[in-house]
Amino acid sequence: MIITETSANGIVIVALEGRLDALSAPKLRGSPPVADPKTAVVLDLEKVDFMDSSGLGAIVGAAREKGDPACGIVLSCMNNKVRRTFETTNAQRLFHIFDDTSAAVDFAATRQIART
Amino acid sequence: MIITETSANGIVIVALEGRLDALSAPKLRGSPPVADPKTAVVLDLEKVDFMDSSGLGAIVGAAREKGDPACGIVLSCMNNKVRRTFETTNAQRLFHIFDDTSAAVDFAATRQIART
Amino acid sequence: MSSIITLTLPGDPLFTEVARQTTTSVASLLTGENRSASDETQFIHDFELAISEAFTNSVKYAGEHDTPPTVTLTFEIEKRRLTVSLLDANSPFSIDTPAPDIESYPENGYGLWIIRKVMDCVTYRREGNSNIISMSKTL
Amino acid sequence: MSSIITLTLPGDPLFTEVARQTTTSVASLLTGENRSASDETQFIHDFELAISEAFTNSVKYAGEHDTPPTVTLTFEIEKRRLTVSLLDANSPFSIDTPAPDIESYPENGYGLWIIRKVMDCVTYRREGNSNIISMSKTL
Ligand SMILES: Nc1ncnc2c1ncn2[C@@H]1O[C@H](COP(=O)(O)OP(=O)(O)O)[C@@H](O)[C@H]1O
Ligand SMILES: Nc1ncnc2c1ncn2[C@@H]1O[C@H](COP(=O)(O)OP(=O)(O)O)[C@@H](O)[C@H]1O
Repeated sequence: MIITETSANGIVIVALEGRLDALSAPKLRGSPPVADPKTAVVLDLEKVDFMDSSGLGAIVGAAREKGDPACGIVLSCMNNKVRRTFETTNAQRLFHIFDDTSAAVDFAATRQIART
Repeated sequence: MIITETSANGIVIVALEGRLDALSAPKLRGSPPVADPKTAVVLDLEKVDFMDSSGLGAIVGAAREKGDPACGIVLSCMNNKVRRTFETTNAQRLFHIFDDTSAAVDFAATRQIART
Repeated sequence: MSSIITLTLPGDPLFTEVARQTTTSVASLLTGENRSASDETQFIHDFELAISEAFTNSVKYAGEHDTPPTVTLTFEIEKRRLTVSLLDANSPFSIDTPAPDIESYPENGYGLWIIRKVMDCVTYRREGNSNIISMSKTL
Repeated sequence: MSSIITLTLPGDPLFTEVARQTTTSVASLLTGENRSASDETQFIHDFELAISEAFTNSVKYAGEHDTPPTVTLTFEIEKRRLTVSLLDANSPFSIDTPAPDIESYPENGYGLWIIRKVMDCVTYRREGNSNIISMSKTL
């Protein structure tokens, strides 16, 4: 899996590419913006070819450790395969999910301002 | 494998898509323009994902039965995978090979006029 | 008559991708007979997901052994139905896990739940020192 | 230490694609360590081609039997080298086939020649009633 970090409007965007499974989940979990409880992150899932419960667990677990879980990790560009893993576990209920990354960034930025 | 037949300048273009192997070679071999010894054909190989010796044998065998083998089947748009199968057997020497289909059609049309 | 395929892999997460890709190519053999493309895609993907979960578990719970562990996958194709069984030499376990308590943001405990959700039928049996989990679905 | 994977398939051309895709995913495990992308692609493709030829032969020359024939592929990964062996129960044969006489536009007789051309090393042995052809190549 390739993890690319950029930022927009003061929000870190973490874009994932490839397979998010038991082999790669620890890499995501340990990436600084995901691991840091104080950083709000937009996770761009568009190029995730495959995600199983190890990948899901990494995202959910990282969110739990953020100050405000539902806004600490905001999801964008979920494809059908990724959506299936979220929906079979109801985990989509835990997140704000956007079809495009810029809408996700706008949302995360507004929330961050509201909190400060 | 999907076989699509069109024509241009009186030449039949047979475009292949998918895998050309032992399972699909008989289908190509039996397709009317390829099987008919009197029809000159441009074989567009761009979308062949995979070709082994069963596919190669079908093309070479069909060419042999054409009046003028080297002009009876003209090849276009060979990708690297297909090229490898031709080159390991030297079969590329038997054919006129073009990078684009319209050049292949022009060549085949000229040859056909020369013969009539 | 059914067709049987077996695949034996080292019990190492490096080989999960081989398990998934072989599963994908076997599941693809059932497609192409006038089903909708999206049903077919879902069928293939659900097997890819279930086998990824089951293989990951076999590797994760292998414990300590003298010989390196292996996992054997058996595929059985009967008309429109595919059954994939995984055999490992781990301790026995139960497949009747509870639904994940999602509101507590759990990091684990999703695997068997997902398998049961995306497959039509999941069974478990113990044979000698082996676990065999069988997952089947009809296209 | 080497890793071993085995895959047993019905001896039917329908399963050639499973043989090829499993081969592709196993060969991919050797890539990604600073080789050029085109060398890696060629390595994977050469195995896909060689295994397609060998599997097709195992199926084509299976002859008549009481039980449906099977073909077993064994993959051995040692650092940068992959060896794939195919085992079938056919009559013995020789892998030292002549180069195809291309000018006569032959329809057959390319398979073993291609295998020898695209692999580094090809061996044949007879074990009991089985043929084992082994093909290896280093990336
Ligand atoms: N192949 C296996 N071998 C041994 N134990 C297993 C196996 N698969 C599952 N288990 C047991 O079942 C439990 C539930 O598995 P699962 O639902 O996949 O969640 P998780 O692996 O995240 O705990 C595991 O914690 C483990 O104790
Ligand atoms: N797996 C096999 N079992 C039995 N005979 C085989 C096998 N593979 C190859 N052969 C023999 O070797 C010959 C050469 O094979 P090959 O080079 O692939 O060309 P072709 O199959 O087109 O004749 C075959 O004609 C066959 O007699």
